[in-house]
Amino acid sequence: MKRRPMTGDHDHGTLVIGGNSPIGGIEGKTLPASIAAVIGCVMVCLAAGQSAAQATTEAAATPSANAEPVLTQAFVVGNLWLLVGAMLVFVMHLGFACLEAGLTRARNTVNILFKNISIVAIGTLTYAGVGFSLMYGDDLAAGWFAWSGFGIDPGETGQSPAYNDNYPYFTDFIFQAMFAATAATIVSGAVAERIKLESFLIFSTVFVGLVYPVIGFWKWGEGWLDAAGFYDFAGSTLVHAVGGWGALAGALILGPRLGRFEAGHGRAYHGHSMPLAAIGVFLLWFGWFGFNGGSVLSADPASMSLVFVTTMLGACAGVVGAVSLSWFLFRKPDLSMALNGALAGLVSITAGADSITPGSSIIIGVIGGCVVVVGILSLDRLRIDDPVGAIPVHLICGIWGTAAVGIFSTNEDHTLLAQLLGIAAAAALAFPAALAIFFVLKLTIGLRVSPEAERIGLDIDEHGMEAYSGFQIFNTQ
Amino acid sequence: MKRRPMTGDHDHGTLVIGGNSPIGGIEGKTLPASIAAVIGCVMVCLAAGQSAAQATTEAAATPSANAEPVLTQAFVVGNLWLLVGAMLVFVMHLGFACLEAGLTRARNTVNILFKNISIVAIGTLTYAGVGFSLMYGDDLAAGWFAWSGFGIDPGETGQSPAYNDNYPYFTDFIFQAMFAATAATIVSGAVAERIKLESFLIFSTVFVGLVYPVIGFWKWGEGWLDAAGFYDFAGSTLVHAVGGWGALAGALILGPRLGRFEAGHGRAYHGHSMPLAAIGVFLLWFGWFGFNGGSVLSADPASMSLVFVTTMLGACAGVVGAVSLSWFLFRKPDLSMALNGALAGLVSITAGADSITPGSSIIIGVIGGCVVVVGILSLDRLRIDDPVGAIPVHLICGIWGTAAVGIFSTNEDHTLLAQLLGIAAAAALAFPAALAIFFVLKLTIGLRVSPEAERIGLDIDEHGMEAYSGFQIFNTQ
Amino acid sequence: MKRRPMTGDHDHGTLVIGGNSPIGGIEGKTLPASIAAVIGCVMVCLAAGQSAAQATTEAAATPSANAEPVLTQAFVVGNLWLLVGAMLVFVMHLGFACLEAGLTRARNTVNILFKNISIVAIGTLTYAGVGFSLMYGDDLAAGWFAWSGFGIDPGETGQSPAYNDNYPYFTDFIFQAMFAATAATIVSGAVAERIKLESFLIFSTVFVGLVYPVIGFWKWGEGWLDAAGFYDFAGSTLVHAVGGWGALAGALILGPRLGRFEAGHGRAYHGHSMPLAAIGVFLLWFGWFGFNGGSVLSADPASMSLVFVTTMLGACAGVVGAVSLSWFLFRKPDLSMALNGALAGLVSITAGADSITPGSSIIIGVIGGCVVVVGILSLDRLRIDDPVGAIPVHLICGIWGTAAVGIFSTNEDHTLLAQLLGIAAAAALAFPAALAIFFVLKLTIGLRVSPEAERIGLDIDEHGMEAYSGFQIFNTQ
Amino acid sequence: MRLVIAYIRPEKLPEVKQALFKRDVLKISVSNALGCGDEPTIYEQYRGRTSEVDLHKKVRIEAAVNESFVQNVVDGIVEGAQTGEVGDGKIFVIPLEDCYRIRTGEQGHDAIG
Amino acid sequence: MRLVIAYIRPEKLPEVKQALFKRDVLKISVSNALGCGDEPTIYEQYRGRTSEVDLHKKVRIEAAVNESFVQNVVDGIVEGAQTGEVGDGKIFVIPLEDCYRIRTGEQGHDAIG
Amino acid sequence: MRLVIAYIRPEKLPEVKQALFKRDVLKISVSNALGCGDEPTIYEQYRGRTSEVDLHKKVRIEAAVNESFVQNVVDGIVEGAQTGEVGDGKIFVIPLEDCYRIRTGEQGHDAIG
Ligand SMILES: Nc1ncnc2c1ncn2[C@@H]1O[C@H](COP(=O)(O)OP(=O)(O)O)[C@@H](O)[C@H]1O
Ligand SMILES: Nc1ncnc2c1ncn2[C@@H]1O[C@H](COP(=O)(O)OP(=O)(O)O)[C@@H](O)[C@H]1O
Ligand SMILES: Nc1ncnc2c1ncn2[C@@H]1O[C@H](COP(=O)(O)OP(=O)(O)O)[C@@H](O)[C@H]1O
Repeated sequence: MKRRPMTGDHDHGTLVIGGNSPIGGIEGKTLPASIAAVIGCVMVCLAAGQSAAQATTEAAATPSANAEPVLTQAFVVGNLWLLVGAMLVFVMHLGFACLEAGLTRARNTVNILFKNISIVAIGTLTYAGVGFSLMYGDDLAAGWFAWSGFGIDPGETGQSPAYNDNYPYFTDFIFQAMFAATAATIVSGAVAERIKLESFLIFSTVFVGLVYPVIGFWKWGEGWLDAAGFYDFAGSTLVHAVGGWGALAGALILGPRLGRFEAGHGRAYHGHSMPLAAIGVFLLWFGWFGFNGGSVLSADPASMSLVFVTTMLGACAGVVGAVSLSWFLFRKPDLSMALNGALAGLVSITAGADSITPGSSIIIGVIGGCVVVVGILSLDRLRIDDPVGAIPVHLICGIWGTAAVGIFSTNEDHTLLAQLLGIAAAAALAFPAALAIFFVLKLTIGLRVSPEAERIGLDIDEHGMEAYSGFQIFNTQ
Repeated sequence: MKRRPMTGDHDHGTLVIGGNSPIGGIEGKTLPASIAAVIGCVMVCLAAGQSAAQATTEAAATPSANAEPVLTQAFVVGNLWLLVGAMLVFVMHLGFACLEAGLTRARNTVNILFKNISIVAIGTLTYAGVGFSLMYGDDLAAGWFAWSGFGIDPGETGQSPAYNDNYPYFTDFIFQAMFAATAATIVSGAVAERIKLESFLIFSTVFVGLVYPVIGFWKWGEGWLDAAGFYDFAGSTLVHAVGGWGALAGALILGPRLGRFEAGHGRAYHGHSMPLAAIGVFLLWFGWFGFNGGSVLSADPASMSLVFVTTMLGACAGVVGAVSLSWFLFRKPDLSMALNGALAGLVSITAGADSITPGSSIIIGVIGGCVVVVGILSLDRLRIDDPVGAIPVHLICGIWGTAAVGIFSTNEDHTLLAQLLGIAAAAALAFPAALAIFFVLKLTIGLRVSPEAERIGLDIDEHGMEAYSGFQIFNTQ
Repeated sequence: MKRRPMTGDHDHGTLVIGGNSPIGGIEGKTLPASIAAVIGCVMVCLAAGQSAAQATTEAAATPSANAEPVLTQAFVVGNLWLLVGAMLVFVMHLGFACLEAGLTRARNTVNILFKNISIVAIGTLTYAGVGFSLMYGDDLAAGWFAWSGFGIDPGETGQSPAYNDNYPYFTDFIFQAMFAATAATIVSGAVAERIKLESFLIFSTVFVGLVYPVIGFWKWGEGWLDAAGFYDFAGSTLVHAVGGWGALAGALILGPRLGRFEAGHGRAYHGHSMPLAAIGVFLLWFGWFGFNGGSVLSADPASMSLVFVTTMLGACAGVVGAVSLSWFLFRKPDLSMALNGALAGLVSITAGADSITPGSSIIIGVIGGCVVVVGILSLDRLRIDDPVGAIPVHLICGIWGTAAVGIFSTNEDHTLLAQLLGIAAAAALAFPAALAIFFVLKLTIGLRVSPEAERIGLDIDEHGMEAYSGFQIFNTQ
Repeated sequence: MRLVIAYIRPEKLPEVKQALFKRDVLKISVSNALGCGDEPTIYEQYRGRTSEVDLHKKVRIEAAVNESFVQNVVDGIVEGAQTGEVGDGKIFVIPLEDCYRIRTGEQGHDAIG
Repeated sequence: MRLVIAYIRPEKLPEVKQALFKRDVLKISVSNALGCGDEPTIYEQYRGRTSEVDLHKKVRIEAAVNESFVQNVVDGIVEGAQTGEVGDGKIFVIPLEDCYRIRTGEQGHDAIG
Repeated sequence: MRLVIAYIRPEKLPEVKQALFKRDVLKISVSNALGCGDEPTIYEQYRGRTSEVDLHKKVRIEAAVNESFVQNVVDGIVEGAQTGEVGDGKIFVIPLEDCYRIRTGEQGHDAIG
């Protein structure tokens, strides 16, 4: 099953340059200019003014003018479901924000929230500017690299069933764009409480804009990995492991939070709000129905319903696995493990949600839940500091879930070998690339805040603001 | 109108045993084993390994292989709506978690969150293992008891319109499964701040796995209550009152929280976070559109839209009723009453949401809102301690809503007598069963935490964790 | 494109009076009576009892009896999408509640939550009672005023495609009703922390019941503004600016919070919970997909997908604009500005979401984001105290977004002149009307709480309840 | 005059207040504190790591009284706060040199009550 | 040396700080407290139950000063915190035997400022 | 007997506790405070407005000890809390007249430890 089966002979590249398409389109230069504006804080109005002129000149035809040859059921219902799915994936960003904030200390909460809302904004704009083109553009190098020009443009037929039987061009874009920002958000959790805000924003922009879409193209854009028989239904590898590699790179280069592994055996820094963390996990779980369910890329009842069942059972089994193992190991039922277990189950099930049986989904989830507990303990022992468990959840379970397709899939075309190839390929680009970006940032504008800032908290230091004004909070950890 | 009109001649029982169905299916022994693992903390890996072998051998055909004879509009759109509805019901679990946490004291918050996420996981798995079969299986005893073997299995035609005009088998299952866990969550609120975690988890498993589905079968599985003309559209009785009876049983056997009714007139234990409680109620309200709307079991525009209107008006009227009465009685506008009022309206409207007029829905809601205020006051007088008002909201309003169908329904087939019969039948099984389970637990592993644990809070005592690390909180209540 | 293209010749007015319609309907007198009950705390049971009798007598036919001539795809899928959209708009109320609570001080949180849940209830009931009739009733005065009797009534054909190709009557109502309460909620933020609860509730009732629907009728009810060529896709003016005018009127008449502009340059009163505020904004953003997407009023894939893209890009650009400008001006990345920026982008894009290119949506959003920062600073300088930024976000960006349609629309029928006319017309009714209502309230029951109440907080003073019981909170601001 | 400071178990505050009121000690100030004493260490769990918590939640009471009332205050606190278990807390008595009522500017013995 | 302890209304803290700064009292410590005095009881409502709350929110100020400054501190606090209504609070003056500055280890009068 | 009160940086609490335990000072009480001293003002930003925050987060420690232990306590706190930067805090020593152990009713020197 292809991620994005294009049925129309949509010529992506040329139209953007031409710019005379009926449905607007973003001019090549407009968007990156806007993004540069964010990062450098410059010239927003200038860029806006300039392209305002361009935009009005090309505003000739009504958007939905000739987009209705015949609206098949698949097209109308598929489109509805994918847009609902896109919204659900959007909610996951709130989930991430809550989870990360909840599992870190109160004095860094504003910083985390700021990072999360910024990532959504920057990630989406960057993806519109270059990512979508890199991921689903024209194959320029034998399945290794794609490009169709800057910006998004549906062309003549993009908004009709000629583009795809199940959804129009813009739906395709928005669904993919919601996914893209996720990869950067995953990194956010692992580097929390010590990374410089600017450095993180730049990292995210580059990671979402360049690294994520290139790897995505290899498989979902029908590149070489797809040809090699690799299967990743909704992104255990392409989204979660890629983000996880970024998280690992960040955690390694930054080093642990001040005092985390000092004084012999080190200290646990307790998250400041378990309700916030729980809200985050429930919302992520909720959004995951769109993440996985939407990845059916149509409203086919049989597939959709199977995906819902495997996703739900996987998550439940993840909770059971993580709770059982951690209760057994620590003699206490640890809420943070239950929460991570749910996510572990979800990440694990993501690669094969449409091609395994419900029974297998339970097994995959339970193992995922156990894996995450072991992962958290191991990272601790290795003195890699990951405040929210992003690496065990997204990287390790992402790998496990991808491999599990090779073991449990009911589709004979899926082989463990191809799965391992995909895992390795993603690792081979994502990890070094993330390391490289972080390293360049470290050498230039610096990656880590001062120890002083870490002590008083990034909220006061970077934002001059407290998350809970007036509340008496012990700042001793 | 039947809850689950099966149009195909789907032979549920035999296929599971055979296990050679094209769409996997969970082996009978796999699932209960996993659940046992949770409860006893044992042998997860063992069970997983064993059934992994089984699962792979039977992984022959692709899930969506022969599931597409012709996709009618009713099937595709109905399926989409039911799956969206299932997600919405899922969100209700977050709503419950927030509401319960918000209305109790800060030192028991981790415990409540842990219970809520565990219930979702255990409830769903249990329902997959035995509940669905008990509730919608083959009638074995003249409408009193059903069974179709362990696990879920769509069989040959389950994923096609041959199963049902409006949705496939897995959609049916997931929608019902989301409902099931709700019944246990209702109990959670009433027994909060003093029940032992293990005891509660075991209670939930048994209650969701055995009690709830058997009663559900009587009506929605087309058992004897259905034949007797009882009507319960989306579960005022089958879900809410059943959960409410469990809540009452729990509150009675456990007794009130330490000091709650001491010192003459007793004390109010204020909930620790009104924003959390409000988030909970809004999310429950939001999810209720899926709970009631999804119970149309198709995407029929006339029914769906009526249900949305009655649900919304009922909830609004519930707020108005509860606010008016409590403002009048206490001379102060009480937020916790407004919140409970919304839920009261929703529970009250649930039984007849599709068969009353919008005007009636307002009346039912207003009365529901008043009932809940009186209910809370009465329980207080009776010295039954229900921290979040689960009994007034779910039990009393559940009964009121069910009875209201007999009064306000526009369908002549609905009679007050049949409604009262249904109410009594549910009570006759749910209440004694819940009492029995709690009693056995009390005699064996114990039901209530030690007074010491109650004083320092279950979070520290049972989980060794604080919900709001670092925050200065007065622990004097 | 008309907001509510009625294809059936639905005779709204007469049926209500007749009251013998098959699908119940609310009797004229029932509903306002209920609402009066809220406000005056009287006679709830009386009203309920009386109309219960009426309702049962007319309960003859089943709701969905003859409502199924033939269910076209547009009708079934359109209905589904609009109902989902309605739910999403419902979630926005939770978003508003969280945002307002988060950006104000902890001692007024209960009050804010109470206002928000009450508004939803009262607003919806009022809209059912009179609003819908005023907004989409029969034109009685050349496009200036409409009326079709009290209550809602689908009539004979309202629930069939004869009413509208894309949705039945009740769907139409519920979608519109969810919008209506929004206008009052916007006011809530600007008058927070100092307005009397009763006064606010009365204001909201009148504003949602009378002012909002009359202005709405002018355009969406196909009144004179519609005829004049004014375009407002989803309500930058009709919802947001109207609410914003109410907010401005309230803020002006009430004056600033105690001490806000005293002592020379005044003080900032920090919001008490940034996580709550962030949750609010993310939920508003989420709900906005229903607000804008649902306003397509069908499930047309081309339109829907364009609206999703422009809405998302507009919001993202709003964040970028507000962050860039505020970072540049204040040298610190201000989270509250990022949050307001997202809303600014969303409000700005709302008027033209279906008729601009994605490129334009970015420009509109960036400018909206900058506008909101300048707006907040300007209000501060003018000593108008708006605790949550409701005026810059909803009024100023609402105006900007409406005007932007005249500049960027791809539809030649949209002219800047007509847009300005619409902006002025809405202002000309909404602002004086809001001023008048507030003024009458000030003269009668009083508008502002006592300074003492403001000091100890409305939670204790008006509700006798704390939002965070037990938490140690400095009350010095 | 004396300033009496006491650390008690949080849940005993209502009883202590009652016991003091019974003895006509009507004015006290209360704050939140953490205490480290002989009580057994609590072990907190977080993501697989155990932390030892030796700071227990306490409530701190301050009451300024005339000499003649000191015994009353001490008795009241002991009555209300005693459980007999380790961790009941301490009472400290400190000399108080002067006292002012902010509302009136009164000073000394008159201001204390 | 003396240790001056004062309980004031929370909302008066900014004024008190200003009044103290005007008098060259630049070093103070502040904490959150609840006070029980003559103020009218607040009635809290929760789910139909009324609770009497006699603990009012206060702010506690501590300032260590040399003898000669005591009057300054008292005057500053009274100026900043007085409203004339019941509940304005109290000031307590306690003998201070010794004082150390942690940063330098300085002791006595030099360490206090 | 003496009551030693100290204000320290919050993040130094673990070190101070350790330093005190080393010196056999096992019983202390801790609370949260804000301090105003010589530390540079923090500027907070909120919606375009800058506020000057001169109250810094501190932790307040109270330890009642016999005379012979005072130096121990002071040394321990200084050892644990000193960074050499402005804002390290102060230690105040106050005469303690009497002391009671609530659990047993013991009084005086015996009750203190
Ligand atoms: N010497 C002291 N200095 C300051 N606080 C003390 C002192 N001794 C006891 N406390 C306070 O009293 C609380 C109870 O003391 P603890 O020794 O545990 O109880 P008990 O007196 O019953 O043996 C401690 O947690 C601490 O807050
Ligand atoms: N004797 C006392 N001991 C401790 N705190 C006191 C004492 N008297 C007053 N207070 C504090 O001062 C606050 C105000 O006291 P109150 O008697 O209400 O005001 P007023 O002095 O204006 O009559 C109280 O809430 C309490 O915190
Ligand atoms: N005279 C005093 N009275 C009360 N508290 C004081 C006094 N002097 C210092 N403090 C407390 O000690 C903290 C540190 O004091 P500061 O003067 O900034 O440091 P340093 O002693 O290093 O110069 C202050 O924030 C305050 O809490």
